[in-house]
Amino acid sequence: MTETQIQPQSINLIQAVNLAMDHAMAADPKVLALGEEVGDREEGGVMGVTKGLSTKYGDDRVKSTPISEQAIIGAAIGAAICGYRPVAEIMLMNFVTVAMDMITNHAAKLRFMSGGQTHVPIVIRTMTGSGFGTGGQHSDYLEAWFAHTPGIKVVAPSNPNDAYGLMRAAIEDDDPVIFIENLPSYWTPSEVTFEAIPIGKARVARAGTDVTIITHSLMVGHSLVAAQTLADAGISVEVIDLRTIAPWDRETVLAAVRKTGRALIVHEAVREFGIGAEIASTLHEALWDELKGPVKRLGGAFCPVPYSKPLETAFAPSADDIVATIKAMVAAH
Amino acid sequence: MTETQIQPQSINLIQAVNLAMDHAMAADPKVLALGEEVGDREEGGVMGVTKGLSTKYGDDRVKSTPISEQAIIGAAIGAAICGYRPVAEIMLMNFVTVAMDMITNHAAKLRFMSGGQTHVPIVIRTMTGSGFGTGGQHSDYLEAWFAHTPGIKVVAPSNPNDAYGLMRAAIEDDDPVIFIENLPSYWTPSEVTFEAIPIGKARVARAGTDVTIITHSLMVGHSLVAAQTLADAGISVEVIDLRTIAPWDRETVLAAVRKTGRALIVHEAVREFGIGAEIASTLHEALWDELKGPVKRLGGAFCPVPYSKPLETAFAPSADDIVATIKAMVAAH
Amino acid sequence: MDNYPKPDNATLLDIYRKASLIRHNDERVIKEMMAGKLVTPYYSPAGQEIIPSALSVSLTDDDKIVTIYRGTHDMLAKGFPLKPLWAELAGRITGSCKGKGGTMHLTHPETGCMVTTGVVGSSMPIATGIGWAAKLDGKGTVAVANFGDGAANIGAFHESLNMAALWKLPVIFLCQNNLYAEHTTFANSTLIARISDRAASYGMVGVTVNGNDPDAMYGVARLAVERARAGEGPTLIEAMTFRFNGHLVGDAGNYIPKDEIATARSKDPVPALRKTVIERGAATEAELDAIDAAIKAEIDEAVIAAFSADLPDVAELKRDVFAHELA
Amino acid sequence: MDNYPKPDNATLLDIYRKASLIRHNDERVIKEMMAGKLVTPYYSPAGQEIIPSALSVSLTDDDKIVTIYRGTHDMLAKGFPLKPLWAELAGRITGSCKGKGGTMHLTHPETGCMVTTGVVGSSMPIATGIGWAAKLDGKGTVAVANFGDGAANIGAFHESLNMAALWKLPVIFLCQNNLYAEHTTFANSTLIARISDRAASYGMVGVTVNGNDPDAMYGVARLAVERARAGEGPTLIEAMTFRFNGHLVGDAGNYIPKDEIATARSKDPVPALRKTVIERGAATEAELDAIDAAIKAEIDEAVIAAFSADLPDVAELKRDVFAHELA
Ligand SMILES: Cc1ncc(C[n+]2csc(CCOP(=O)(O)OP(=O)(O)O)c2C)c(N)n1
Ligand SMILES: Cc1ncc(C[n+]2csc(CCOP(=O)(O)OP(=O)(O)O)c2C)c(N)n1
Ligand SMILES: [Mg+2]
Ligand SMILES: [Mg+2]
Repeated sequence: MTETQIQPQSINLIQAVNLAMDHAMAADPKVLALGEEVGDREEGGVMGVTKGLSTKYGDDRVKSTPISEQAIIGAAIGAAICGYRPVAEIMLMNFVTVAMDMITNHAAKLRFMSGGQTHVPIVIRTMTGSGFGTGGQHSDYLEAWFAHTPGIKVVAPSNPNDAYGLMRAAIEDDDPVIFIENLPSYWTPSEVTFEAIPIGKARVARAGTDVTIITHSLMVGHSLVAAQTLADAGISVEVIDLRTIAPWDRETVLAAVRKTGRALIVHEAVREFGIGAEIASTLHEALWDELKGPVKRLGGAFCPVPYSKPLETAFAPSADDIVATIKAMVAAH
Repeated sequence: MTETQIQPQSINLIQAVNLAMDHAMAADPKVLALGEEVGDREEGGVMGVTKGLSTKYGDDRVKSTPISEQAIIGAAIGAAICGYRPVAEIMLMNFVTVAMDMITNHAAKLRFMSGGQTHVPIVIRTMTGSGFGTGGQHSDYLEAWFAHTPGIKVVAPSNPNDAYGLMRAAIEDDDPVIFIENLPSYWTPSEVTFEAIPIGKARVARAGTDVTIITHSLMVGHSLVAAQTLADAGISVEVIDLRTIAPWDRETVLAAVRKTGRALIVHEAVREFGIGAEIASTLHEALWDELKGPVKRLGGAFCPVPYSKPLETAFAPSADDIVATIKAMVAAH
Repeated sequence: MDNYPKPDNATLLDIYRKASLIRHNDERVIKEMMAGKLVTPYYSPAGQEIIPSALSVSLTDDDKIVTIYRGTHDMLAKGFPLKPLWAELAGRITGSCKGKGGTMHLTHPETGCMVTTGVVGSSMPIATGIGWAAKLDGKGTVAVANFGDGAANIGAFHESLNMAALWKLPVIFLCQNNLYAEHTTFANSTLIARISDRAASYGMVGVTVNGNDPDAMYGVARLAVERARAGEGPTLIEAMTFRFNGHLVGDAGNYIPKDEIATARSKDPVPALRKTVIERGAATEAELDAIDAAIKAEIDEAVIAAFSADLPDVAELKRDVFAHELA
Repeated sequence: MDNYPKPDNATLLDIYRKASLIRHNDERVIKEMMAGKLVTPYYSPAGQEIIPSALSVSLTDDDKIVTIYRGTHDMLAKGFPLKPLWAELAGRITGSCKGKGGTMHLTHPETGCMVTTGVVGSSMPIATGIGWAAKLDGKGTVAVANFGDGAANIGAFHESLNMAALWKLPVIFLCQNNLYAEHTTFANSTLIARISDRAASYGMVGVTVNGNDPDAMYGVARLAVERARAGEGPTLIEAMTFRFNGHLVGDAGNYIPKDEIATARSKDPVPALRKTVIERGAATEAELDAIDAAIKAEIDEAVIAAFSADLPDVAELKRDVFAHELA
């Protein structure tokens, strides 16, 4: 599935997802796209992620929809069990709440409940992110809900290369995949090699020996900044970009933490009952004798995402928070 | 709010919830009830939990609804911000998926997003449980989703007394409360004292010194059976019934685990990314130097709830699983 | 109903065959449950046999249906074979879903039984997607969404009908209006008299028909199928019928007025159809007896096979969660 | 529209006052944004001023509304005071929501502005509940659910209208059909010509009205309010209008045909209303100038107060999550 003839290019995440869908649609006529405004008549998506696809592949394969999230996911599921591979867009992650029945009772379960007779190879693209004053109903991070739902995979790229590679893999995957795009990450270009990236494999974003940060999406960038600051202070930090949240890459994460003996999990989602809890618990169970101290977690504040700038900024972990937490960890144990 | 004149009685959980609603409606005209079939014209609920209420308090306060879960929760929210205290029924927990927008984007957030000007004192009663061959779409345990949602409280009674007391407290509570009833627990009578039980306070269901089990709902019974078996084998087990899952009672749980140095969390929900992960992580962080070994978790198998009896039985932790896990814990550390 | 096509005698006999199979099967399920041999949440379709029977004679294996917990009539009419069906009810590894799905999730893609759902309203969005696939396939196949009167008040109904109409999809939205949703009467959940009138909200064709009348039901269904195959878009059919039993086995249905049940049962559509078949000379009484006997024998065989098959191994919990078993 | 009540001159002037306030406020928000002083997702209601103005003259503070992200017109018409509104837009602790809610969640219960939502369709179920409360209160108050044409295709619309009709609740479902839902035209999401026809699906009264015509809008709204107050149940009003700007500030609206915008702007309802007010002798040009000047001054004061107020302290993250701050 890799387009070997394509030269690496520096593009942003919007372009990377666009090209991944484009290449997948060119390679396989069963790949479809649907969602509010995804067609070119509506400018190819509010963020332009699907721009050009309906013109290239036709209005039957790329369908703009009414504002009907249940029907959007339902239509994707129905087409999928008939052999198609729809990429459905739910404009913002908060709006998956309207379609949770379709996603968790149907997409996630049809393979199991049918004893493997049907399966649902859909990708649900959705976007979230704070920093734009959109307030409590537009910036939630709900990956933990889906990770707790057997039958669904969850991926969250932190950069354009991963976005391309994970989208190609997600479309090829025979199971439903939630593909989480991060709004503030959309416009930063970097090199994309146009290769599929396997679902379920994490990436070592920076090697280090004293502390391991396990993170994903926007927080990878913050963690790398923090790691640099800490390096200057003599603390060597390894940063693992999960890429896939469910099923998460235990092997890579355990190996990394075994090496450093200290782990910090960082995510934007509310810390309480977030995905960090599962990873931390697993690490404690698996590496009880090897950990130098307890695994720590940083996450969003326990409140809806607030509007006012200082509150919104304080909501999610910052590079400074990461630095301070790691310094305390190293000092304590 | 306690009806001091009422003598303790042995009743089942259905009757306990019914009486709690009855007493609350008698005490406060602002208390309402709504949901599919809750009125007496429809036999007072499929399980009879609301039987008699519409006859006693009228069809305006106790409203049977069409099958429209979004409108049910929306109606509850709207009435609540106008000063009423509706108890809304979502027949089965899997069907909350249809109303997740109303619950998590609105009920949970209105207080915060309005800066405290409005608030949503609703109770969402729902039921789940396996053992009846209802399969993948009727037996999910989704408490972790709500626990991860700031602004919502989650309670799950394990017995009729707690059901009465927690329901009275939930109705009096000024915030939205998800009240989870467990189907196989419905018909077992035990003594009810008719007193409110504060939300956020756990109960020591059995005292012990070697290992602490933290659990809730149906699994309390299994844990007590296991504790008895283990006592016969010379292992003294303390069982904590959380009663409230969010916000959970750290104080009681930490004190209990501090005492034994070993903890096992048991729930029916899928183990991965379940509420046990949060509790385990917190225990590791808070009691790092006091734990004798890693906190362990038992939960449902990582699949939809299956139909066939042997699979359905194997899905959730059994008393035997608990016994075996605790024996291994004690042997290891 | 004069403009609608009528079933010829061979078709009428086909409809009878399906309806009789459904009725006998239903009786057998309840019998096995009463005998304590089968324990399952079972939603009897008794009284509603004609609807899917009169529809399915216009469908092929390539046409696809989505049905609900109360769906064995829809499945059997569509061709779902008895053996994997019974083995699934009995929770056996030989069941169509290996015992993992059960009564409420019976699935058999070979005969177009794509999804059985336990969530009210969810058949409609999924069938919309099947209709989209059918349109893309371009082979003139059709998707059917079965649902009840109660389901017509849930949001997914609205979204699906609007989208299917807008996209001109080959979908038949088949509302089996049995006048009850669990304990709730149609009139107590819906102010209007005919659900089919809601089709107007979407620019869709809508029609109410006596679902227990094989001629009328056949005609309305046939036209809807033909329109769908011809690319003329979806139809909302409201098939009026009656649920003979409680909501599920165990529900005595005390909330249903006794005379309402008596009246409905006195018009039992299956014996009525039998009478029509004979009157029209489509078959003799003896021929029908032979058909029924064969049906009973086939059910018998399926039941015996089901109960003698193996239960699934606990290792099945790990299979079919994803395409590849997780480590 | 002959059977509908018409606004007297005093009422017409009230409508003007509201519409002018909305327009001036909108212009000021955009001005502050262009100047870089205000950074917020802002959904301009320009072009839709008459609708809530002509409705709100029939409402009191005890009547309640739920509105959407595009809702400053609904709020200002309802009486939401400028100072807490601007302070909220500016994210200040003096804002109506202490800066926690922002543009999309402006709330002011004293004037009946109960909820502003950012989720399409969600205003309807909540307003249904407010209507239930109003009915229980028995004081003849009314609930209004504002929403757009795009929202008429989401499931919550269906469930809410059915329930409100069934329960005969005093709710006005006010669909402001501005012909666009983000980049999607009404015709590309809905086959039927009039959303108000969907009222028939619920046994509800439905009416389409030119929302930019103050007489027609006043009449239709007034009747709906009176029916609601009298216990005669809900009404679906589809108020036809046009969105003068892109979906939000920053969206150039290139997908809207140029002549469509030009035509709409040439019929700008606010200056048209001004002309009518003068023609009917409800006020002189000079009087209107004075009203406008006062409005501008009031806005000015609110803006200055907003920007000079304090931002919330980070400790606010812990407050208002629950009634009592968690330990
Ligand atoms: C979303 C949802 N809400 C509630 C239920 C519980 N429930 C199961 S069947 C049923 C009644 C459905 O009635 P109808 O649609 O008329 O179908 P029928 O059972 O009569 O065939 C209800 C409320 C459900 N399964 N799903
Ligand atoms: C459930 C949901 N889906 C999608 C969106 C994204 N969205 C925000 S506004 C909008 C268009 C709404 O159009 P309409 O209802 O006509 O209201 P208008 O903006 O024209 O006032 C969309 C799709 C949303 N906020 N909520
Ligand atoms: Mg029914
Ligand atoms: Mg619009």
